[in-house]
Amino acid sequence: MIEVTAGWYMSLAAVLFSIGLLGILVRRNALIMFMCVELMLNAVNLTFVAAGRALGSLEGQVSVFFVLVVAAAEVVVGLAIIVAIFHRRETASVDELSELRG
Amino acid sequence: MILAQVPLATPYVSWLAIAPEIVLAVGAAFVLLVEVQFLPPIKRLGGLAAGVLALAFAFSVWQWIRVDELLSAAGGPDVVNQLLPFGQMIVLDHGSVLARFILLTVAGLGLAVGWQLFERLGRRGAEALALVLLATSGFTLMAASTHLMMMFLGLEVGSIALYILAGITRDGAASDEAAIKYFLLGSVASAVFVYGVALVFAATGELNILGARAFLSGTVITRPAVLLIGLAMLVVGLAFKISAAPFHSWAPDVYQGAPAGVVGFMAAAAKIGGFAALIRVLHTAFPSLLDEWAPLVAGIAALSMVLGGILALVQDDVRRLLAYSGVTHAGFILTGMVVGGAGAADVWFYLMVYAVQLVGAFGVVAVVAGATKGPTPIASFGGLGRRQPMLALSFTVLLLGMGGLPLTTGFVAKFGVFQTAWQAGFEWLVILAVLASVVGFAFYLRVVVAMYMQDDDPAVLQPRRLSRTVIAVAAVATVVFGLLPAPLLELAANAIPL
Amino acid sequence: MLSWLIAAPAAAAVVVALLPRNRKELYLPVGILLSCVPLAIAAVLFFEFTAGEASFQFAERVSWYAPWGIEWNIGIDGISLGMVLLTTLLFPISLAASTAIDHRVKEFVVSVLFLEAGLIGTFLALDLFLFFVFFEAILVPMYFIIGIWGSERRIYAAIKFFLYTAFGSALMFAGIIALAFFHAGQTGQPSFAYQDLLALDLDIVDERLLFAAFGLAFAIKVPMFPLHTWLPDAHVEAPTAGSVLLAGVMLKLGTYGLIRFNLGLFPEASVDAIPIMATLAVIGIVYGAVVAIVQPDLKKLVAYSSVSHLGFIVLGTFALTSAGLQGAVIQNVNHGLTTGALFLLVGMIYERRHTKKIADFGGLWKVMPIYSGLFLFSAFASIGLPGLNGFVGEFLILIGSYATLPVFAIVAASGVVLAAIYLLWAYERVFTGVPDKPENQVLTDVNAREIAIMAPLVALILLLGLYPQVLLDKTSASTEAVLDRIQAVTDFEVPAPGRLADLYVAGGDE
Amino acid sequence: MNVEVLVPLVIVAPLLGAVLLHFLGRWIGEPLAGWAATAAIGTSFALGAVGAIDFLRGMAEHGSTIVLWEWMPAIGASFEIQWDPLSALMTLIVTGVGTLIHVFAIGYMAGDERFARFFTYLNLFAASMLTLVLAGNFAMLFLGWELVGLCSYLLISFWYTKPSAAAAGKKAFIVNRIGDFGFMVGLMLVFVHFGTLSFDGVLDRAGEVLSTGSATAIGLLFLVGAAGKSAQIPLYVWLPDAMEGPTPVSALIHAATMVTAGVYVVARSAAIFQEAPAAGMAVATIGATTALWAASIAIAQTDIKKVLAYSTVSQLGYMFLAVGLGGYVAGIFHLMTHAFFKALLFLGAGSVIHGMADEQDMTKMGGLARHMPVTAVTMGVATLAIAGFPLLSGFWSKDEILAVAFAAGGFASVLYVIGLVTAMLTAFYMTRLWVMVFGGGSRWDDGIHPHESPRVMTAPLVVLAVLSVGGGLINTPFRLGLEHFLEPAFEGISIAHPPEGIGMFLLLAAISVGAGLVGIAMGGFIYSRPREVWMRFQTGFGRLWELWASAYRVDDLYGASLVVPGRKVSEALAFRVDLPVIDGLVNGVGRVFKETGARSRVIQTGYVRNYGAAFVAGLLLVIIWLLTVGGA
Amino acid sequence: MIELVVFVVMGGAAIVGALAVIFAKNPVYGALGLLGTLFSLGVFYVMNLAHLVAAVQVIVYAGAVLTLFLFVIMLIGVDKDEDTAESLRFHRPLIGGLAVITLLVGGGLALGGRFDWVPSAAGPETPPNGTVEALAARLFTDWVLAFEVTALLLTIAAAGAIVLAYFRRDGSEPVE
Repeated sequence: MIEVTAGWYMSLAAVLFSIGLLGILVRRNALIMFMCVELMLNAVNLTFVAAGRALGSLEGQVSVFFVLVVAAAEVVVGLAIIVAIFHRRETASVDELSELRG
Repeated sequence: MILAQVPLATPYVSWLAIAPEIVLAVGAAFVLLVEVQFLPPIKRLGGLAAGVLALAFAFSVWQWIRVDELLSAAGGPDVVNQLLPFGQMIVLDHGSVLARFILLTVAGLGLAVGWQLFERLGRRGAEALALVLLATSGFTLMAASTHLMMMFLGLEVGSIALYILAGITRDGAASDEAAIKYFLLGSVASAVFVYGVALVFAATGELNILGARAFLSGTVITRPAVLLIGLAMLVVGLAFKISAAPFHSWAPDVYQGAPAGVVGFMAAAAKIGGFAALIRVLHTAFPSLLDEWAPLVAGIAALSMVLGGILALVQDDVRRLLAYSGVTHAGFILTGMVVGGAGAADVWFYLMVYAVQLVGAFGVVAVVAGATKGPTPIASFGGLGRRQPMLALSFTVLLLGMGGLPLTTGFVAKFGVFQTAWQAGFEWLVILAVLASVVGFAFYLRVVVAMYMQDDDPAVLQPRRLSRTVIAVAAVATVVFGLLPAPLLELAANAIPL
Repeated sequence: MLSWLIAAPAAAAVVVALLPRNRKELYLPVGILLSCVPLAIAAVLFFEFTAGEASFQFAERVSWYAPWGIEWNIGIDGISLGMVLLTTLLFPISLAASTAIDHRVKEFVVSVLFLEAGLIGTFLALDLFLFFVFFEAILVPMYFIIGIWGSERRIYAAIKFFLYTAFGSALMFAGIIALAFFHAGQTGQPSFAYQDLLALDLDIVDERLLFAAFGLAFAIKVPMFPLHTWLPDAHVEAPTAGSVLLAGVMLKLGTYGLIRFNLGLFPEASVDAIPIMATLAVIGIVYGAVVAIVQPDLKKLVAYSSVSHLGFIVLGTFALTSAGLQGAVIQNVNHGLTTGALFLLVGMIYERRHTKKIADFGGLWKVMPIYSGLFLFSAFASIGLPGLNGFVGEFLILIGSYATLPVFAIVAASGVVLAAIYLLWAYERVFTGVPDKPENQVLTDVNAREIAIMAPLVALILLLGLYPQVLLDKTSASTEAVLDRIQAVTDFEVPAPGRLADLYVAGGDE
Repeated sequence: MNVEVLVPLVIVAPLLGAVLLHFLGRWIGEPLAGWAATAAIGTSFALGAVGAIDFLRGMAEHGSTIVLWEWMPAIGASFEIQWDPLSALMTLIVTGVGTLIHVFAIGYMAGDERFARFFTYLNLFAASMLTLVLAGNFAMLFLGWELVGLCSYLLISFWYTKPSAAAAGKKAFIVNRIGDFGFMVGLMLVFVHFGTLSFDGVLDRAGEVLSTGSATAIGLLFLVGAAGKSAQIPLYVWLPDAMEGPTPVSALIHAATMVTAGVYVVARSAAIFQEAPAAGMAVATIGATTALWAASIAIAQTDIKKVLAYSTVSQLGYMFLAVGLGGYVAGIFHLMTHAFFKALLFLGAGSVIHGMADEQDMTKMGGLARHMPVTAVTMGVATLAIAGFPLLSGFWSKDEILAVAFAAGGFASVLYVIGLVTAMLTAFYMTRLWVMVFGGGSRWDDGIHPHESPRVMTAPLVVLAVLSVGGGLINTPFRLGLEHFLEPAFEGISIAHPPEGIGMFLLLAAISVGAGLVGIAMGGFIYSRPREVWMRFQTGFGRLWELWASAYRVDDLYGASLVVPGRKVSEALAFRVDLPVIDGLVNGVGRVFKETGARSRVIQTGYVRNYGAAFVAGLLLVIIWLLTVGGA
Repeated sequence: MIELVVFVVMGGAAIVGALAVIFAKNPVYGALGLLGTLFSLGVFYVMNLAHLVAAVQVIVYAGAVLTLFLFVIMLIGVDKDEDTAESLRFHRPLIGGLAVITLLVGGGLALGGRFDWVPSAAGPETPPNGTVEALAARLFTDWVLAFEVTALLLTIAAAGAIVLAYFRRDGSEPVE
């Protein structure tokens, strides 16, 4: 009988986090990059919940709430920025925003 | 029924401990509402914001006095509660109050030197003002927090406000680019930070910094991989905020693209918040792992000084130059952290000094940017010594201060962190750092050369008296406290974390 | 009193800065006048100074920031006395020689006066932290003096000057920090006070490293071969006052530092370093002179001659003999006077002809007899003609060095020959013959102001040449103290000056 | 008057004269400035004479040391004056001859626009030379030594608008400096052995302190210095060029006084040389070689002053020969008589040049005796004196030197023979000179009207002629006046003497007189004939004569072997090493930084995902560090 | 046993969804992939007794956030394939290398048994039940300050959205 311990969930979270991080590196659509950030935050949430269960602590679940709020706030601002940029340039590819460099 | 079953232990509420933040938040809301309701001229709102900052500062002074009282008191549970109110989420100690002093000062100076921008923003100026106030409150909370989630929230409050400020003018490609880059990379860094929080939580069962410290000092962790990865992520997330190499790549682009009027504030506030948090994380939570993280911090410091210095050498835009110089400064300040808690005083002094210089310097940049309609190549500072002698002199003092020339605060600050690091046995880092300071002179002098030794740029500058005065004050402070640093040093010496 | 000596020029700078914008004509005269105040203070100091006492006099010591152990710790002894006098003297002179500065006069005067405050501070500072503060701070005014009021390649020269010297001092800074912590390690209290650090007991490896750190800073400042290349650039581009102060005073920081700090604090390492330092010094002497011979530019020629002359000082310092060290100390002053005089003279002709190229001149003696005479006088002082000051220092150094560094002293003596070659050849090309270029025929001889500028230098060159005792009398106790310490701490034997010499000196006194 | 007040005034008088004339010369004007200068040095002579009376009386035998003030006590150097018979004698020669030359110069320099300045320099020279001879320690001696060099420089290039004069002055100083280099190193050795530079401290103890090796080293180094100042091989090349200066200068500095300083130094350092026979022999050898070498050059010169210049070099060689062999009295004796007749010769030459409107080429002279009788007669006397004509001053002094060499035996015998040959050559070229200038028919161009010089110039000639005739009588084998006079100065020194006995004296005298007479006869015989005859005589020597005439091309040799390569080295160092290599390295460091920066810029690509990659890379590094090196 | 099956199935779904996010050329597919992942995580929350969190996850994330995303995708019309040609020369190998290193580090640690996700000694064996009451009790006592701070966040977000994305209808900027 294999018990699914918190470690399993946290390993999964780690994988998801890594995928999200990798996504930032490979994509150039601002929206999708942003989704990757959401993916990473969700991985964090899973970690919190799983760890909280193993530790017998509610703090993990409480933390998830705040991460959620932060994610929501980020979404609002991030999408506003993307919309504002699209308003002027008709693109969501951040590759086209690479004037500043060096 | 349930309430009866679970007697709620009301946390200790200390209004004084969060009075500055309350003032800032209420003030911000007030600014927004007044703007909507009365459409006052932006100048009024600016006055209002200044008043808010002043009031918050006054509360901070009160806090400082109170902390002195509490620390000298006999002790007991009440004192602990007052020092660690709100379920020990935040702390009222010298470090946090000092951070408030600095952040509030920086915000005030930032508003003054960038005032032209707020006027230019028109109706949106109110939002910008509110955001500055809110960002300030976020970073002060971050500095005061003794709880990792609280720290994360403060970080986000501050950072998100800054993302918005970076894109607030909407007047061109550069601003857009700065905003989106700052936002995307900043979000990633935040996610990394909070993942670190989660991992530390998993490894220690504690979100509270003091709790984690207690746990770590009492427990031998046999397989600390999770803890170490968590620590790494915390450090990296904060290293991003303070723009230490190799997590600095956003800084030059954002500094260059964001509206000149707020860059000084942005840069300084993020650095102060980041370092305050770093002190809490490294010095308060993980002193037991000093041997592990000290070389790491030293390595980041070294890379920051070298890479920042070398890249700053070849910049043509003053804002990018200052951004890369900011990377080197992150390195210098980190140098002071390798010793552990005792180095905090030197770090605080450095932050104090550097923040004021940075804001003052960007004030000058803002003046020039106002005349050039945006870009600030070094050549646009040509002949500033003739065109605006006082401004140029102030800028020179500030730049040399950042370079760490003796007789300025910059030197005292550098000396402080260097001697600390030397004491900690990081001689190699100090030697690298002194050499990096010389490289620093090399790029700061390029601007000085332009101002005094090269042909005039044709643009006509119209610095406001306010910003001129504030910049001059920053320069004077740089010299005066460079000669008589004792008061500030003593102030900073209090700020060694609990 | 010493604090006032530092404060006076700084205050003067502030006063000049506050002069109204519409009274441009006042800047320079007021600056000159006010710069005489430190001179007066220094003069009083000189006469009040007790000869034969090795300790620091007029010392002041106030804590600056106690937790770090930094102090406002100043004092004067025989080694710094001459340098302070020279500094205060050269400043009014170089200001008076700056009438050709035609733009941003106020800034110029202010820079110069701040430079003076910094230089005096450097010579007086006994706290190493304070010393470093002054040592670095003076770079800025000098940087501006070269960079704003210099000639064509001024920016290049100014930046090179600043960075090169700042680079040198960077490691010294690390060394200073290290010293303070060695002190903390041994006594529990960090201290930067020279007096305290003398008592340190350093591990030989540490001591060598520290010697290297300090030595590099000073070697660049001196400048010693092969670290000298900033000097010709800086000199050539700097305005007259800049060159005078650079050569006259700033370079002396290097030699002064070597004596005060390297010999004083790291005696054992100093003894170990003798071969290296002496070799570089001697190479500098010969190399500087040889390179000077073919320089096409008068200022460059004088600049390379400085490399050569300062090599003598370093040689004398590391000979570790009574005569050598005395020679080094007094040669510090002498070189300031003679090279200062030469730069002033080059400046005068540059103001008239707007060229410093030797090839552009010829036959000036005919049209400018007094000027030519002054130049010849200064040149011979530089060549080391006995009876003039340059001889006293070099002769003491050479004679003194032979006891411990015979081969080096012999090679160094050839520098004396080379000095005659480059200066007299230049003199021949510039002054003798018939003035065949029309621009040279209409040159006017020196005016009263210029004579007044040169007069004190000429007088001192003669005085120190004929009666150096006026200074040596007050310096010898301090130099002896340095040697005594080295003798006490290391197994180096400072050669006795000879019993007979003592006898005869004593006899001479009666 | 007290000696301690009197003697310092000997120096002060001309010094005051120089200072006075420097500032007021123009105002005083001509010829008063000249007379003032003459008065100054005349006073000096008088004071010196008064001060020397004690020595003549045989009182105050040991002399006295007068300390004026301290100079460099660390090396035992004060301003102190040594007043003993040797310095007294030198003082009298310098001031005596000097006074005469001053007088002469008043006439010679008449009309020069820098008349007063000339006398300033002359007075300054006198003061310097007196400092040299009166110095009480080596440092002060070196002071005078260098100051006379300075004056020499100033006076040679007195007519500085003439490039050759300026170059000659420079050359003189630099060549002298090369000698000084040796002298200075010698002084270093002295100091390191004695701990002082004072004569008292050094010379009294030379015997006990110095080993033979050290003494030899010091002696040889002093020889280098002396060879520079006294124009000996290989450093004599400056002296012929120095003739660019006004003729009174040549007479005073480059014949009578300054160039003898080397001889004086060797004599003064007798105590050291006594410990180092090898060094003494080196001095003698150099002297004898120089004597012959210079004489051979002199015979082929046509410039009247060049002949005299090489003659001076040659005669100085004699003095070196003497002092090198320990014949200090002989050397000093010859120094004195040489001062008389060589000053006379130069002044006479000056008179001729003056009368010939600045013509110096002897081939364009001839038959001047008619026009310039006083000059002709006085120069004739001097010529006979230098040729060693019996009973004239040169006869006594030169014979004594040759006799000393003969008596020394061994290798010195070779030197004796060389001296003898030189004596013959001397007689030959001097006669040649006199005959070419004053004898035969005139060869000068039309438009030149030779005339006798004014009284002010001829009077010194007459006085010197008298001295040249009678000056030798103070030290004859029959009455060793000078030797007795000088003895106190050479206490403890064994002075070399001629062989004892009147017979020996007569024999040696006969030999040398014979040599002289042969020379005189040859010179007179050949050069009184028409020009073609002596031209044929000269061409008979072929290339050799050309070699002599070109002074063995030593200047060219030095130029090609030292000056040109030296300059090449200097240029190479300055433009190929200093700028590109050393400075290039410095700038290279800066460039490396900038270059690195410029290349590093590409990592800041401007692409967010790229920045993200850097971030992740950093994160991984941090993690790996903590997991491996730093932590678990 | 059931937990294992659920873990494997939903875990697989979560990973597939995540991969869809980063590899789907069309943003809409990406958003749907994210939806899948979020939903899977909701299931895990339930299994970990985080009931309230699971509910919020579905309501807030899947309901609000993702809808907003899709809305913006549609609004700005980027619902088309992205150009995937790489313009940076060294970028692909770089991220490839980073991915490999990440795998190596993670795999190495896992195989080496060096992961100890939570200290085994810590915590009671009774997992906390994330009911509304339990969470509320925490939120409004010790966490109350944090809770209040979220107000700041939301204020900022609101103000930011207005400032950044509000454009006058006539297209003219209020300032410039």
